[in-house]
Amino acid sequence: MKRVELIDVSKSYDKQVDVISNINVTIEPGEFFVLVGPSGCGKSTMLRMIAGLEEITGGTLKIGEKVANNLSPDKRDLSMVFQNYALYPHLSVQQNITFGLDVKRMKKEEQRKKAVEVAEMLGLTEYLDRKPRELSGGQRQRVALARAIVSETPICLMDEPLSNLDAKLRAHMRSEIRRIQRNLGITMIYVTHDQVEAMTMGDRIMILHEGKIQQIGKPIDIYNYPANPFVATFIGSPPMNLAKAEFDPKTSELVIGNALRLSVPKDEIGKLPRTSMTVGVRPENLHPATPENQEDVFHVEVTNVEILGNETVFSFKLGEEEWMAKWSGQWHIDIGDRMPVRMEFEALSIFDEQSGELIKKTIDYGNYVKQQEVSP
Amino acid sequence: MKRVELIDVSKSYDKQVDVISNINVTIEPGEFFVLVGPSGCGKSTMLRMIAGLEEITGGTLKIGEKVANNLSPDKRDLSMVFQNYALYPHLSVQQNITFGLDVKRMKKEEQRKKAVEVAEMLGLTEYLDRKPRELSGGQRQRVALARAIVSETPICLMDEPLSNLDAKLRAHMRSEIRRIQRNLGITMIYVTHDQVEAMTMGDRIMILHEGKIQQIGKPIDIYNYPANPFVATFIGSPPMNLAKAEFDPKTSELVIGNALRLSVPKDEIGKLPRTSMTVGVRPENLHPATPENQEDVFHVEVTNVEILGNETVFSFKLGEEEWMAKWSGQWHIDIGDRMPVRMEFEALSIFDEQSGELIKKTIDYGNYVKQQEVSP
Amino acid sequence: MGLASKIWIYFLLIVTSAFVFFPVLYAFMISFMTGPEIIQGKFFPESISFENYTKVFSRLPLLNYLLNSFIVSVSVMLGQLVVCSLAAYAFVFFKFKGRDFIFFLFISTMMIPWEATMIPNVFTIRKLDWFNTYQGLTLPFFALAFGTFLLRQHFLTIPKELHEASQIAGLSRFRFFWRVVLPVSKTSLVTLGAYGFLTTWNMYLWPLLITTNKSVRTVQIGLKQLQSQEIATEWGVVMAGVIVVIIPTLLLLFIGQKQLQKGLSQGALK
Amino acid sequence: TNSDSKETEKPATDNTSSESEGTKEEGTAPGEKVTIEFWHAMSGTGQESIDAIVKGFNESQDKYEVKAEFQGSYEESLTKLRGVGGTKDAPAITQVFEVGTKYMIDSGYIEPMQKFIDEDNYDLSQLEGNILNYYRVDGDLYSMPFNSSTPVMIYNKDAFKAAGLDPEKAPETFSEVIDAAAKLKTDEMYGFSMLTYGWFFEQLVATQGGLYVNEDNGRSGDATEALFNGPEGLNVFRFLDTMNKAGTFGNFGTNWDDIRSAFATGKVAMYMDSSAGVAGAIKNAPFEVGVAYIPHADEVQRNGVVIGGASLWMSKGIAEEEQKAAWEFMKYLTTPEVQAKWHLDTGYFAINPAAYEEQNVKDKWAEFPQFKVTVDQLQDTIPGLATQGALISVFPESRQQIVTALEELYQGKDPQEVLDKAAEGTNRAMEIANKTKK
Amino acid sequence: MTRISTMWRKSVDGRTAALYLLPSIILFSIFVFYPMFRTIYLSFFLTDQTGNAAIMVGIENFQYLLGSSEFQNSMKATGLFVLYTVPITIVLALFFALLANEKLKGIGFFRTMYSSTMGISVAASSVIWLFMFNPSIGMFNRLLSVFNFPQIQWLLDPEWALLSVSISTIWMNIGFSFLILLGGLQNIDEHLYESSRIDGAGYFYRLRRITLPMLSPTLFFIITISLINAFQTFGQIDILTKGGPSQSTNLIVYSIYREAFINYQFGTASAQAVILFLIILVVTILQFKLGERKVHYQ
Ligand SMILES: Nc1ncnc2c1ncn2[C@@H]1O[C@H](COP(=O)(O)OP(=O)(O)OP(=O)(O)O)[C@@H](O)[C@H]1O
Ligand SMILES: Nc1ncnc2c1ncn2[C@@H]1O[C@H](COP(=O)(O)OP(=O)(O)OP(=O)(O)O)[C@@H](O)[C@H]1O
Ligand SMILES: [Mg+2]
Ligand SMILES: [Mg+2]
Repeated sequence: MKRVELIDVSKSYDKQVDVISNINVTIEPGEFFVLVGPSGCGKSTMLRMIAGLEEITGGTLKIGEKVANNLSPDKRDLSMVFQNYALYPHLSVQQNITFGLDVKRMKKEEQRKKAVEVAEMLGLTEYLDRKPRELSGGQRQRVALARAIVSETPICLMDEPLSNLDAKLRAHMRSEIRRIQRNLGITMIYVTHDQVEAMTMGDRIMILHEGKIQQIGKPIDIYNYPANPFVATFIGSPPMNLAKAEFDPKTSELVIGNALRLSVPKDEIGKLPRTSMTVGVRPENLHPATPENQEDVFHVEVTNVEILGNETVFSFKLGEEEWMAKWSGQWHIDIGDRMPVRMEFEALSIFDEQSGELIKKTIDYGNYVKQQEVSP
Repeated sequence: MKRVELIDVSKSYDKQVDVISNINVTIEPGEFFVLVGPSGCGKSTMLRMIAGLEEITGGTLKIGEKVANNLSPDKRDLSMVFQNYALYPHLSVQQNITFGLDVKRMKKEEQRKKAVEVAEMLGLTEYLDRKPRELSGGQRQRVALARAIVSETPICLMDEPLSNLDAKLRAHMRSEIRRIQRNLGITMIYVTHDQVEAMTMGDRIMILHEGKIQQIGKPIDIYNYPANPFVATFIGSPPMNLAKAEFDPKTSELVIGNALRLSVPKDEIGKLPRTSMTVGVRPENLHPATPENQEDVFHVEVTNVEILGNETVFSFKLGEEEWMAKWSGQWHIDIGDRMPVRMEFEALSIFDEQSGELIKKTIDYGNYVKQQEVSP
Repeated sequence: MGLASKIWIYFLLIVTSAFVFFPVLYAFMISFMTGPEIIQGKFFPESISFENYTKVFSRLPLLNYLLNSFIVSVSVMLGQLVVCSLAAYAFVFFKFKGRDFIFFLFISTMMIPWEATMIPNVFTIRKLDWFNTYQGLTLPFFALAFGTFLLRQHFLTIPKELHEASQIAGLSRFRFFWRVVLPVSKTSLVTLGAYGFLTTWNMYLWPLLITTNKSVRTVQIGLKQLQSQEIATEWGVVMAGVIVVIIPTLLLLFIGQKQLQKGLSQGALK
Repeated sequence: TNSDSKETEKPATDNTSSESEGTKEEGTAPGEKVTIEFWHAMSGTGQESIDAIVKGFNESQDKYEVKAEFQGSYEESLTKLRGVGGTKDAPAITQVFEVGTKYMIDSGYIEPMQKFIDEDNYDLSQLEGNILNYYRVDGDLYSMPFNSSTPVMIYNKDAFKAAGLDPEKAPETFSEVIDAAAKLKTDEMYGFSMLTYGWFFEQLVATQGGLYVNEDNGRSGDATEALFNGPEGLNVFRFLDTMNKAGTFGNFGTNWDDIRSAFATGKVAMYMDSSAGVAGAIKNAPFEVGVAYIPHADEVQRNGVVIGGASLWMSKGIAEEEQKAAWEFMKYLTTPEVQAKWHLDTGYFAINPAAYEEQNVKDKWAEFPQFKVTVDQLQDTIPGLATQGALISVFPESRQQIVTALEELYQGKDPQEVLDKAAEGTNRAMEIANKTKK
Repeated sequence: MTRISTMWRKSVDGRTAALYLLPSIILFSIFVFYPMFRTIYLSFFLTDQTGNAAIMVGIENFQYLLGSSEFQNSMKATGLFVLYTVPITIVLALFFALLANEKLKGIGFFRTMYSSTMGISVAASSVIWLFMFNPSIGMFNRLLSVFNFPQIQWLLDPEWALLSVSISTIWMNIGFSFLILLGGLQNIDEHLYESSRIDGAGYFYRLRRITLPMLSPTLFFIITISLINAFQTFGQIDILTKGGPSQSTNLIVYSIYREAFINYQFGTASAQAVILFLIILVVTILQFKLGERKVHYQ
């Protein structure tokens, strides 16, 4: 259990542009901290700086209470799952797993026990004697994961550790990693591209974009109240639909993408900016219109449909934007169909057009089983 | 556009147990064929056999109409995205991308044009002059992808080509790949662990387990009518809930996991086996009970909750099994809460306990916009 | 690979390797010939006579020489492996001021003709009172720029991820060297080992200059003892000597080859 | 080991101390054997013979033990001697080739042989005078001759017959050789050949009475100028040049074995070889072999040959007892029996002519009368400055110059020109040597 | 104070590295650098017969050498020798290594054959070649006579001697170069070949675009080493030609040997050694400057 603190940290390769700039964040002891961001935004670089593999160009890194900028990696007492595994080609799976333990001079017998245990957990039991090159991609990744897990260091860094695993195994691993992290009180910094991992595993998420922090917060808060359009479209899949909008004071309506008019409740009018703004709505908040509820319904022409099994996503044009709606269940929709879609003003997120700042949050969409009627 | 046909193909490394056995499948010209299966089941091996990189231990491989077992890879006229990228470390990104074109003696100018084009599409434009080791994981993967895309061969093999990309980019790439594949009529064999990719991209999916074919079919059919419990739990996330069940002829009820009783409609009784069976129900078919609809409702104690943003998944114990339910929207549920859950007999899939064969399909859950009322 | 290209490759392999190996075969044949047969320039001996071999063994304490050669060669081999790998490791995995300069200094030692340094070295050895000792025969060769260079080139190809992973695992510098760098560089170590062994085995002038009696003499001196200057050389005996001297090294190469093969199939990085 | 220097300065009479320190390992307690080292450069059959002789000496008495150790070629063993010369590590006896004589005398590593001869009243006259002459400087014998040889001309009697020449009468003068060579020349066979080696040139000059360098061939002072490019030397080069231009001369390079195999395979009919090579030539040739005196220029009297080979040197700075042992061993070496064995084994001369009276030698001579020719040639030699041989310290280098000159001659260059160039090189070498001499 | 301590901390790498380099440095100092400095020192002197500096002559030795046609000839011969041997050895060795890199049955046998020459000492192989070059009984001339070609004086004709020595040298060096190159080839990641084969690259294209670039560190190494070794060739000259005929094979090292061991001219020998050292130094620096730029490290 150790705190990791980054103060004004930045990094550039070869003195060129910063790939990471002015990162300020404190990761609390025992926290599960998830790092997400588009490919190439600097996630791995940040992990590698924390691990001491990459020099820190500017700023201060503290591990525990100590400044660690110049501490060598082996003194930092952490473990890491590398994005490209970094397995030792000359060692068997078991030796790869126990490599770190051996370094710590743990007894051979105990090493073996631990290796067998973690291999069991990761479904590697039958591969313990193989060399890495005789393994499938996913198996290799699991070996890398096993190596980090057995080491039981107070800090653990994982760089997309589950990317090559199938959904089932991944679900299993998610809960296992979370369990171990909780039980041992490990401070975990976890990079992922998987929305489910990001939403379910982390105590907090940090969203990075071009080396800059976009937002840090609880997963659900980020989902509900994204700080800016970037976060809004990055978290959630399919992403939040965005469009330019203007308030028409004459009709008290919001004109979205020059195509859609939505009446604004009286008490909200004051909060809207007079100039144009960016509005966003999550695909799942574009509901199918029911015969009972014909308010705020508009019809759209479907341009693409994807049935994911338990839900259906279809796209349509709104002004110049391509929007998507996600309905649960399997809907037999064809391209070209005109669909009635209902959207509520409450579900909108509104961002300042210039700064991108969130002006209006969606209302809390939580379904409280106890407090209110159960309803979809 | 070429047909790929595997007849009774099997493969073993070092004469040991088969990692692939008796594969019979024909991939039609221009088809988008998705290969899924748990980690280590032999997907990469199969691709590598088709590519000619791995010897075929038994059976016949036909490409086009020709037997290709002993054809060297360069004669097969296909392209491949490797699971571990296999980029040339000594070549720049651009050179990596145009390597295949150069082989075919395409004009330098044209090569450059193509490279720039595809780099644009994959967001690699600014990295064209870098060496692979100066790229992030996702960028490397995109280079590997670009290499396959520019080559425009009639057959293309992709081994988890998007695993290291973020959701947004991945969504973009999904549609781009699909578009290119359609436009050029490429026969695509695509390995993925991503449920969304599997469900949305493929014309057909093949599910592999321990080297054996489990099911081949349209994505939606596989989702709705899994051939056996393995497929049922493998496709769909969270997986289908399974439990042992017995028919109680006295009450005409199905006893599920010794815990739950569900009355069976009259006309279905005849179809049920007298002995015990495995029943399955998808998490999204465990609906929240509404006050109006109190039939087939039972109460469960929540053991775990995950809020994914637009949906909530919670687990509970049913007999010895851990079941999950998925409700759309964010539900504020706490561990220990007792939730009313509604399950319909129609939504059940029933499998033979011994053979695992599907005995009873779920009824078609499609929501037809035109034919029926729009309803959740 | 198609059958045609396989046959073509085998053809090339057989023809070229026959060419390469021919001189050895030739020497082998001659070693069984009698004087007149040799003078007549035959290729196959009329009858296999071991006379030349018995002469070689009776003339020289050849077994003793072979044993000395073996001890000296193995010591130099081991010494070189240790000293060179340590140095190469420092050149690749440490960053320090003047690294390139020191490396070049090392390389420059290869450019100094050995013949130019030999005489002062003989004096040094005498001052150390190392005449007729194993250390005199071996120690000067432990540091080898060539070996350092060879290993450095190989160490440079070790993926840096392995170094990183080891650092994370808390491996000290030395243990990384011992546990990772050396095992994955097996091929180069075997190559260098073979090189060190063979060159030492084949050394002539140095062992001659710093030994004055048979006690630690090596086999190449024996080979020289078989040739005479003013009196007619018995070619058959000389060739028999050549064969006796090269058989252990060829054997070693053969075994080394096997080792190398094994190392290679396991070692391939990434 | 830091007592080395002291040790060498100490008078060797200080018996006890030099004994205990002087002979390291085998410390000579009274009654124990004195062990000495004998460094030689004999390989092949020569070494075999030496080992046998040393064994014979060790068994013949119980006071001394000689250890014969091969030290590489003459050059190599001399290099090594430089490392230990004048110290207690030096071997008691070293074998040094004839051209190293001057070097050894100047080096200060050695004790002249004359000292022991005088002390022991050893009768030198029993040894072959023409051999001793070479190693005698200012009347003192510096080293004990050991393996001595002279050049001879060897020829193919069968070829002589085939060419219509008298196989029993070899050509004697340059022009006779030139004529014979022309007759002997066939498509397969050259008429005459000579190893490209300075020694043979020296011999051909000496037999005409020509001197190699000034200062009486270097024997009355340090030589400063080469004389071999005078008329005698030119005669030799013209002789070779004539045949070479006529195509009757075969060039078989610098390697003894090459020219010998050329002879044995009938590629050349006459060639110059060392007397030590006669036995091998006879053994390997599938035809009859004749041996003759080396040719001389037509206009001069034959003077004879200069001795070649090597002699044994006694080290200075070692214990007196060891020197004594060495002397005893050398005396043993000169006995007729040992010399007879040596002569038969190797083909080198016996330095003690009494050896030729031994029965086994007589038997051998009866079988191979050719051997006798070599001895006759030596004994027929007229003693004089020319046949005593030159004494210069840079001999090896000078020989190299001659080799180059010969090679260039064979490439068609002018004889005088190449000779002058060689002389010039020799002069420079002598100049430096004289300048740097302490 | 803190600055000193950070500097101390930052230099920790250097200090540890020194530890690893120590054995090499000590041995080099004693057995290479010290004698080298002695050599340089001696090169400014005329020496007496025992090899001690006697008369200081400054750069006269160098002047003499550079003016002497013999030495110029030596340099020329050395240059030619390097030119004949290095490229051919490497090309042949590479060719063999490529052949032997194929995964075929019994390939181990061929690899041993190819590398066999490495196991044979220069002395032993020179003896064998000496025999083969023998004008009367050697293999080559007998072959020529079988086919009725004119006989060649391999080692005796100044036109041929250097070539003959080069041929035997190529043979002697090929085993070692082969082994090194084979090792380099086998270290290339298999995936790269797989990928390129899928792209349809033919054998030679792969060779040019992948094999050679990926092999470049090894090639660089072997070229450097071969160059240095070629400049220092000695053993085969000593046995095969002794520098002749007409000085045509009198390579610099042999000339040094002769000056020092036969003529006892340590001054000029040292001067030659210094010049040789400088030549190799320049060549190696050029090689590093030009070569290492083209080398692709991982
Ligand atoms: N060279 C090899 N030698 C022995 N076994 C191997 C070798 N390569 C792969 N295997 C084994 O074959 C099986 C199939 O491997 P494959 O790479 O095809 O799996 P995969 O389906 O691609 O898995 P993943 O999704 O993890 O990449 C695995 O169990 C693996 O361990
Ligand atoms: N050695 C390097 N030299 C120069 N630039 C580099 C180097 N390594 C990485 N970069 C650049 O730095 C940026 C951040 O890289 P990083 O690996 O941290 O990305 P990432 O967030 O991990 O991306 P991904 O999700 O694709 O793995 C990228 O744009 C990359 O191109
Ligand atoms: Mg990354
Ligand atoms: Mg795979």
